Amino acid sequence: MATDDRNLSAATGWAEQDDVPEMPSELLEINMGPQHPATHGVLRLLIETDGEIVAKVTPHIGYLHRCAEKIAEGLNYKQWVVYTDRFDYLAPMCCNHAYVTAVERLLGVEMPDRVEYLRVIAAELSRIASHLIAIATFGLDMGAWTPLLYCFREREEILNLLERLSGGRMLYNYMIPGGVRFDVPEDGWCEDTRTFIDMLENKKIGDYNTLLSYNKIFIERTADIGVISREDAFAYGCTGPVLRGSGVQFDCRKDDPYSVYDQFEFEIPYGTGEQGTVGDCWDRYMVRVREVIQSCRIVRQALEKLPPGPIMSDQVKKVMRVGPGAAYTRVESAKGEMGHYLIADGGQKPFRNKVRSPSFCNLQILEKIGPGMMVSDLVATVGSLDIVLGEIDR
Amino acid sequence: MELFANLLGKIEALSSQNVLILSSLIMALIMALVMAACAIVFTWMERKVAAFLQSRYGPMRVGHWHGVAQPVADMLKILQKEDIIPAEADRTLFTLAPVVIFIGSLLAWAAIPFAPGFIASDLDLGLLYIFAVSSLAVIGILMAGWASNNKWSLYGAARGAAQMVSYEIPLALSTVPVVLYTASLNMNDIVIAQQGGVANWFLFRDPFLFVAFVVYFICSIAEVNRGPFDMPETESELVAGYHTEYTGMRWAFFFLSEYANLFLVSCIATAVFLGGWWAPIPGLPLAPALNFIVKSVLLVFLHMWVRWTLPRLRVDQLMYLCWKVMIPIALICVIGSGIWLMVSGQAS
Amino acid sequence: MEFAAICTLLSTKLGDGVLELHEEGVEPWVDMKPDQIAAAAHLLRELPELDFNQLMCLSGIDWDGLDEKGKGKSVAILGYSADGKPETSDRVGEGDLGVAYHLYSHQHGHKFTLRVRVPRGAATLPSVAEIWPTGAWHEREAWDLVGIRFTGHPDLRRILLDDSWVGHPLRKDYQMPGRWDLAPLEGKPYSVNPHQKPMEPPPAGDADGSGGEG
Amino acid sequence: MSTESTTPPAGYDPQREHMLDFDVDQQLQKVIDTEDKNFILTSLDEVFNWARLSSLWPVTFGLACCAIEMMACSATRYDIDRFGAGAFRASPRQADLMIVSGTVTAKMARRLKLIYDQMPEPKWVVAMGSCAIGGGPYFKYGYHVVKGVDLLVPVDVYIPGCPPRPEVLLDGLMRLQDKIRGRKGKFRPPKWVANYAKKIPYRK
Repeated sequence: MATDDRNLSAATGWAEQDDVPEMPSELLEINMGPQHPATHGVLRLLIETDGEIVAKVTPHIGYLHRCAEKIAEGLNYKQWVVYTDRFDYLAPMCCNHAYVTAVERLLGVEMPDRVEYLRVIAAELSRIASHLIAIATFGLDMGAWTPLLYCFREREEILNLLERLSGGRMLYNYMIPGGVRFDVPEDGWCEDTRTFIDMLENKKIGDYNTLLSYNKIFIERTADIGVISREDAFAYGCTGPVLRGSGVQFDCRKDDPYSVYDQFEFEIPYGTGEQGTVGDCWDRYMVRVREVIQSCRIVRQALEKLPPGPIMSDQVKKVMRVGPGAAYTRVESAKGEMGHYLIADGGQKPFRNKVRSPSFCNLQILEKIGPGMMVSDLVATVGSLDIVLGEIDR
Repeated sequence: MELFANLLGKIEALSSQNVLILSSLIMALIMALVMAACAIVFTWMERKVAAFLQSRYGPMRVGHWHGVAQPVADMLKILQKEDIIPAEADRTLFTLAPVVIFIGSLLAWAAIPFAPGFIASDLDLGLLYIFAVSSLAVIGILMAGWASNNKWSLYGAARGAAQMVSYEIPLALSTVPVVLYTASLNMNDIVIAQQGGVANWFLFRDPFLFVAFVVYFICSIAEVNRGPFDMPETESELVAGYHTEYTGMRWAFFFLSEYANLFLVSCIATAVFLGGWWAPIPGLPLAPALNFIVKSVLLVFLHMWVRWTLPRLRVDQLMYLCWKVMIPIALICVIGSGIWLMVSGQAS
Repeated sequence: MEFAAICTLLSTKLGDGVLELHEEGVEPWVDMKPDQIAAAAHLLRELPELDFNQLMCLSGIDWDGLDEKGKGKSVAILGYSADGKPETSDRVGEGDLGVAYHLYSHQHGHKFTLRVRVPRGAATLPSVAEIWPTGAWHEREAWDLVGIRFTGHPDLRRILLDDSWVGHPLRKDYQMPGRWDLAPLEGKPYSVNPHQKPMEPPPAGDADGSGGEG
Repeated sequence: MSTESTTPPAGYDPQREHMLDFDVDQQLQKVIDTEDKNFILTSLDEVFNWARLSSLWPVTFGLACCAIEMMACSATRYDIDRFGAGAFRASPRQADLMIVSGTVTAKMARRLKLIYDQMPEPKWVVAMGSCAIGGGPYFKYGYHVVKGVDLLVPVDVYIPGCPPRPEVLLDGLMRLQDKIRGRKGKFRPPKWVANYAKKIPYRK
């Protein structure tokens, strides 16, 4: 009995012939994860398959639920910065930026220019690091090992730079409400950053493109796969490279500017269906590669314009009392729109802090686009969504 | 085997039957050793090649110089790991599968001519025999995947069986042009026909043969299940494919036969296309066996280079490549080579 | 469209559904009646001059301990002190629960914030997952962590915690499992919490079972 | 009599022995003494221990932030493969070492124990990062966080840090190698491990 439209025997027309006996078949249920190489952490996908075709996919999350929102209610505003790092641990600076922007908006204070510039530089470097990992692990999902190692090599350089800036190697808690913790080190940090940015933009990106992006097999595997239409992307709340991959030119840095992003020149790369359909895996991947270049541009401009001044605002007191008030503040993190709905009750601790994490919404679309693709394509699609379980489960 | 038979034949105390048995035993021992050596040398080589392609070092500490003792340590460790048979597994098939795969790749070595006279069994149907015996691996993979009672293993087995059965065809077809030239399936004859330098290697005899070699190389990657055609394992999709549930020594058998097969297909390519034991320039004072092994190891290196560079194909693209690209090209090579043979007047 | 204009449009269409406008503070918002939220959501999504095609965020909130002016004492999280006694708090678990909807229109580039308050005993709201599919997981999270039921939700299960978890952790009167005497393995409870109150019975409005725990 | 095998492993502190419950009972001591006299078996043990410590294959098991550092450790700059521990196996059946890299939650605990059970003996566990050691920053108010992976599986080496730098992970690997090098006899877990294992509720 053909259980599904996508049943292969039905598709080939065998089922319609009278002399072929009806073959009993049922869908095979498989657990992908929580420990599986392709799920980027502890995601569990319950998939029902008909041979190689996926009939249904149900993501199960929560294996990394670290109770961050409850912990927020027990810590004061500065203490909680530490935990924002650990949401999207691939781009911690962007998460810091989202949180401090939310708090400062409720406080109603303006930061000195130097603070904002330093934050932008740090966040953009972090975004590059995150996108490098996205490129690397997507290549790994496709079975290409070597780009992974190359991307990690370049990421180490960024971690070095950020370590010199903030003292931490991977998780920094560099930005706090009211400023940043450290100024730029005076040992030629700016020059080193510029050198690295030039090297990345002029040489390394080209290497990745040769090795992976325009590889024939890679294109075969990713073009026309996992297509997310514009309407679906809006309806499922997709943001960031996933939304832009679907051909929507939307970026919080341009369309809802925060910090000092309105002072830089950069473009928003978006999917054009260069190798297949608009919104396929290749488009989402390529948006990330191109965003690395744009981030390089922003860092370069910010380094040029970096104004002198204090790195802490004098309007923010040491013991911070915020509110009362409530606001939803969003910034463009590496994975998409990261929002903090912060309810302050006038005390030292947040009353409620709901974190809208981009991966949480981006992953949801898998249920919609998953059915009908092959198991290998499912792996490709999960890879191209570039999820981080730390911010999905929080 | 002839070599040992001749040597042993000089001992007068042995009857001719004893000579046969003894020399067969010696040869079998050598082949088993070659297989073990394959696994040991090539695991080290694989890790080093991968490391250098990825701008790192690979094993460095174990055995002092560039981790030369690494594979020895790996093997010793695997030897004494706990042997687990899953409770729900089919015990008979589960234990039998690695042996079947191992025997399949061991048998095929019998017809590989390493040097003049150094061939375990000088079969008249040597080439055919090798292809026939090496397809035993498919049965082993199917057994392993089914017996493990693991869905990922089953996927790996189904994919692997489909892939290997399909790629046997272009693999065998791509050697047919060579058989047209030699009019023999005997491996010794094929090598002897290539005497006298690079120009006489079948690789460069005519353009169709060159294409046939490329087809052979691509199909051989698929035949030994290595990237970009590593469908039965596909680490990022199927965890570890058909051998997900295997531990310790049983798993080591898979491991062993994977590398033995890798060397086997390279040896066949060397014997059939690359002039076997003949030196590239006639008269070069190199031992024949050395020539043979150096050529094969270079091909193995090529396999590794491809594996660590390219992304993996999807399973349906893999089948497309086989049935709609490789088989037609191989067929064209057969016909083209035949015509070339007639036109150039080399037909015997 | 400006916030005030959207409000006017909504109140003309919905009548008394719009309870209160709050234009003070950083972010203006509108308080809605719980039973009108489905109609309001439809309007906001479908009116061409509004066209809110993205639900940015949906947050479940426990308003326990916050007074009318939005001031409150800092929250004491109910854990255990060093000697194993449960912490006490001034929270009595009487405040309302609530949901905040944050909307954005890619077409027009405007934002809107809706808030709903529901009594703690009967925390049930109509689901907006039909209108904005992204709401489905947000609503599951609100049910999981705050304990608000959504009627008409396609699949209202716990999302982050395990199905057998007891209690809703983001409620202010939730008592933490103090320490892990046993690891949560098969057959063992997930949270070892001797002071856990028994779970509240399902509210009367949920008799049809459409918003069950799953 | 080998001098190598009687030296305690690095990091062994006799002052702390009573805390670690490390004392070997009389019977076990007798067995070990007789084994020490057996030159061949002892040498064989040393060879096998050398093999085990030289080829510690970790299972691909990333939980949270620390997993990225674990990947960085296997990548170009740090290259854990130099010490023979670079062959990450996706299937726990073929691995020797579980690096618990990140926060263990209540929902994950059962799966983690299952993966540990699937690994063949001899096997080792490294608790990487403060979350795996004892809940880390999520200790207080972390209702869903297991306060230390040693509540679930016996841990051999603890690596502090949040997350630990790759250098520290490499150092932890070497401490584990020291530990394996100092082990004697056939595979027999130390008494404290056996006692510990009894206390852990086992899956039916």
